[in-house]
Amino acid sequence: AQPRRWPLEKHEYKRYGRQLIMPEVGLHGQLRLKNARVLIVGVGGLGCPAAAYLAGAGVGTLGLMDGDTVEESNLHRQIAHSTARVDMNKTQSAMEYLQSLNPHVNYNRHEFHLTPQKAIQIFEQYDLVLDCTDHPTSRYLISDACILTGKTLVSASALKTEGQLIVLNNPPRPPGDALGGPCYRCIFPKPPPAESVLSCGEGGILGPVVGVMGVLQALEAIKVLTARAQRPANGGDWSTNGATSEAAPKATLLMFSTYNTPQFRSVRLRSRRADCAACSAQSTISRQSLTSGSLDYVAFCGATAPINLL
Amino acid sequence: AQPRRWPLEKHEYKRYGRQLIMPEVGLHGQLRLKNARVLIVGVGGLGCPAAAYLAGAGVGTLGLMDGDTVEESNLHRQIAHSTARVDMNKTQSAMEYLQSLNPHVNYNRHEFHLTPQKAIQIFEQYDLVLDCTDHPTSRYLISDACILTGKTLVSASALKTEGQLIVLNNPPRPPGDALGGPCYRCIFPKPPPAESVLSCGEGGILGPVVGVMGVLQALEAIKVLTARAQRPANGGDWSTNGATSEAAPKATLLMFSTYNTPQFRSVRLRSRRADCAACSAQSTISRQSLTSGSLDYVAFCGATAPINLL
Amino acid sequence: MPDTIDLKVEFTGGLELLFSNQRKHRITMPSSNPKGRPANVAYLITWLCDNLMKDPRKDMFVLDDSVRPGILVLINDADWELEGEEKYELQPGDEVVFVSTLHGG
Amino acid sequence: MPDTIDLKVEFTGGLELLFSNQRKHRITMPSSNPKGRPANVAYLITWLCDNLMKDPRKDMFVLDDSVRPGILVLINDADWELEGEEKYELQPGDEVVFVSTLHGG
Ligand SMILES: [Zn+2]
Ligand SMILES: [Zn+2]
Repeated sequence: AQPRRWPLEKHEYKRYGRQLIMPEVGLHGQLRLKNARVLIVGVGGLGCPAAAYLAGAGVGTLGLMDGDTVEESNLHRQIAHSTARVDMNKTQSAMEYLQSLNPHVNYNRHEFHLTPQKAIQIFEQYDLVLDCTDHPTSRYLISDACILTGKTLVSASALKTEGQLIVLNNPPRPPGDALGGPCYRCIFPKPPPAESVLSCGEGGILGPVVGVMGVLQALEAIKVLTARAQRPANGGDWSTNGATSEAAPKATLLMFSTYNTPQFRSVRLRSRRADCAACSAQSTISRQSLTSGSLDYVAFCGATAPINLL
Repeated sequence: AQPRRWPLEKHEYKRYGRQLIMPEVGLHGQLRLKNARVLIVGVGGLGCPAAAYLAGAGVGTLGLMDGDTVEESNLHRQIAHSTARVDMNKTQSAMEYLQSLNPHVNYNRHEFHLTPQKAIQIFEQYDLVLDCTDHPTSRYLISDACILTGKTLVSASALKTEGQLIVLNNPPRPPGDALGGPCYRCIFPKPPPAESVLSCGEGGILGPVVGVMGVLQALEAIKVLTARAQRPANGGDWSTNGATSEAAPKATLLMFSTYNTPQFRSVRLRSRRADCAACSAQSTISRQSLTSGSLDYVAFCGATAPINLL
Repeated sequence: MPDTIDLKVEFTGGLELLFSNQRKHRITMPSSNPKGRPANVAYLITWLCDNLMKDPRKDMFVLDDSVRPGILVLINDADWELEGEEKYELQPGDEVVFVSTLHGG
Repeated sequence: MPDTIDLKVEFTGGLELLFSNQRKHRITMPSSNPKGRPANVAYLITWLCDNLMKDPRKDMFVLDDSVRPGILVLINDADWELEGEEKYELQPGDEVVFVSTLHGG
């Protein structure tokens, strides 16, 4: 076979030209995006815009996981679905939209809710995971599976007029390695009382609020995927030299609040917890405990009513 | 005729239920949205997501203005278009997407670039305007026309890895009334040198960056449209009572920078400028000067190359 | 040492519903706890529960004498775990934010 | 009065390209201008142009002895027009941000 003369195909230079010409992406970053496999768990208010911008950016493989069907009450915020596709499975509905936006992405549909038994095997097929779900049960499960499979996790949530975003296990390191980023359990070792957990159906949600958080998830994913070993020179800190520290990485929580001043706030959180049940040397959560089903996330989160796992 | 028993139709309670149940919107706010007419000038990287979330929220009439056709290089960020609709006019392409998301909105297409001659007559058909264009020429024209027709303006821009957003003429008041919010000329009395102005084609743009700004434009529009006379009690300031001041309102600039820490920053800007060419008592810009075409925005901004007005 | 200390306290993520639906509060509280020790965050939490919280659902804010799971405490925009958690001694003008985690999507 | 003053200066909206592609700078500049007056923002702008800006395109930053049109100057997160514009006298530790307006969409 002849060696390829150009690393991208001609139409790709055209389609991705506006991001290719930026030093933060470049040809190098575009090839990383093309080779990347990203899993979006939950194709709702967060997952729809996140999928749109990741597909647009040319991520090579995009996995969509959701067991729900589209409802009319979703459509004010779940912008990849449509009125004609009400009652269709959400991964199917979103794929129709995404195919028409960018047919050059390889889409995988996982038409079911995530379970502990399936999580490891599915996550191993991807490089990065977006948590776009809506319940603590799935948030702990996704974080644990990301630690066990070594994937960085971009987690967001929204309710009413507010949103939150955090990048976890970044960089991804095995349990016990203090140079990995913290996981969801490091930040929230205990689940909230079940009666304090409101869903968007109960509490309501303003469409652009969850939309902003979903788009920001896509952006954080693109930043992680295109990052070189060294951060670009125009990076964030006040330092005058580019020294990289080998200190334990901390997570940053981005909070958004529509009617607050200022609307956005970034807060430095902790690094890995030395006694974390998932990511520390004392971890009690293993691949075996997930795949065997011995870990009961629903009981852990104390759900009082039966819920679908996702 | 029989009086209507319910202020909304049955399917509207279902479709908009997740925002209806929130006190910040409620039935009152939903009816305001339904009665509102919003004009989006520019159906590109900002206009596509802004239109999606405004259509989703149930804005009664949505105007789309753009003279351009869809290009493949738009699709990484202009998520209301599609590969099959390359070469189609952007308002037509976006309307196909928006119709499938929410067929209950009344869509108006303005399939041309904005000109001073047409601006007044078109803006008068709307209640609120979104500036989703990409050149200083159109930004000054849109702001002037909003002052002359008394419309609040939600203006955003993005380039490379950064974005900016500002709500202008809020509240809208006639020229010379210091209780109106500032206009674009109050903040930027003189246009930037033409050689300092980079377009997304020249400078590049990361899709989710312009996406975030467009979604936030939709949110600010919804906030303006659903606002009651009094702000909700959970509003922004540190004050312990709800006193409303009659001071001249200032504008707030929201700045976003992907690789900066923090990513978002809100800055208080000025109130109306006493010598503003557009919104002060000494204003020199009139309906007549726009409609007659005697104001040359291209010359004002010193464009060195011929550009399409939009 | 003055008898009182002035602080800014903010509730977000839905917690404001437990505090008269108001996010931002300027409070003046005793500068030492009943045992005469300087006011720390543990005492602030108790004080808020007794003095600022009108809602009867105390267990939506405190559990076992600390904030319930799912609430982050930020002291001057940093996670309290970086500041000594409940033992952090409050300084005049400190800003303490209580954030309830959101789960919707 | 000490001879120098320490400031944080930040460039954004593309202006950082004129300043070695670095957004955030800690600078130490004379605390009074050549005429012996306390350093104000006007002097800061001149000083940055002469001492920090390596790019030869000075007119992309200054025009007629002030910042060019299309650049906002923020002093401690407020528009400089609220602070006295160029006449604002700098205080140690002040943070001055220069923002170029974006136009893309
Ligand atoms: Zn952990
Ligand atoms: Zn003005």
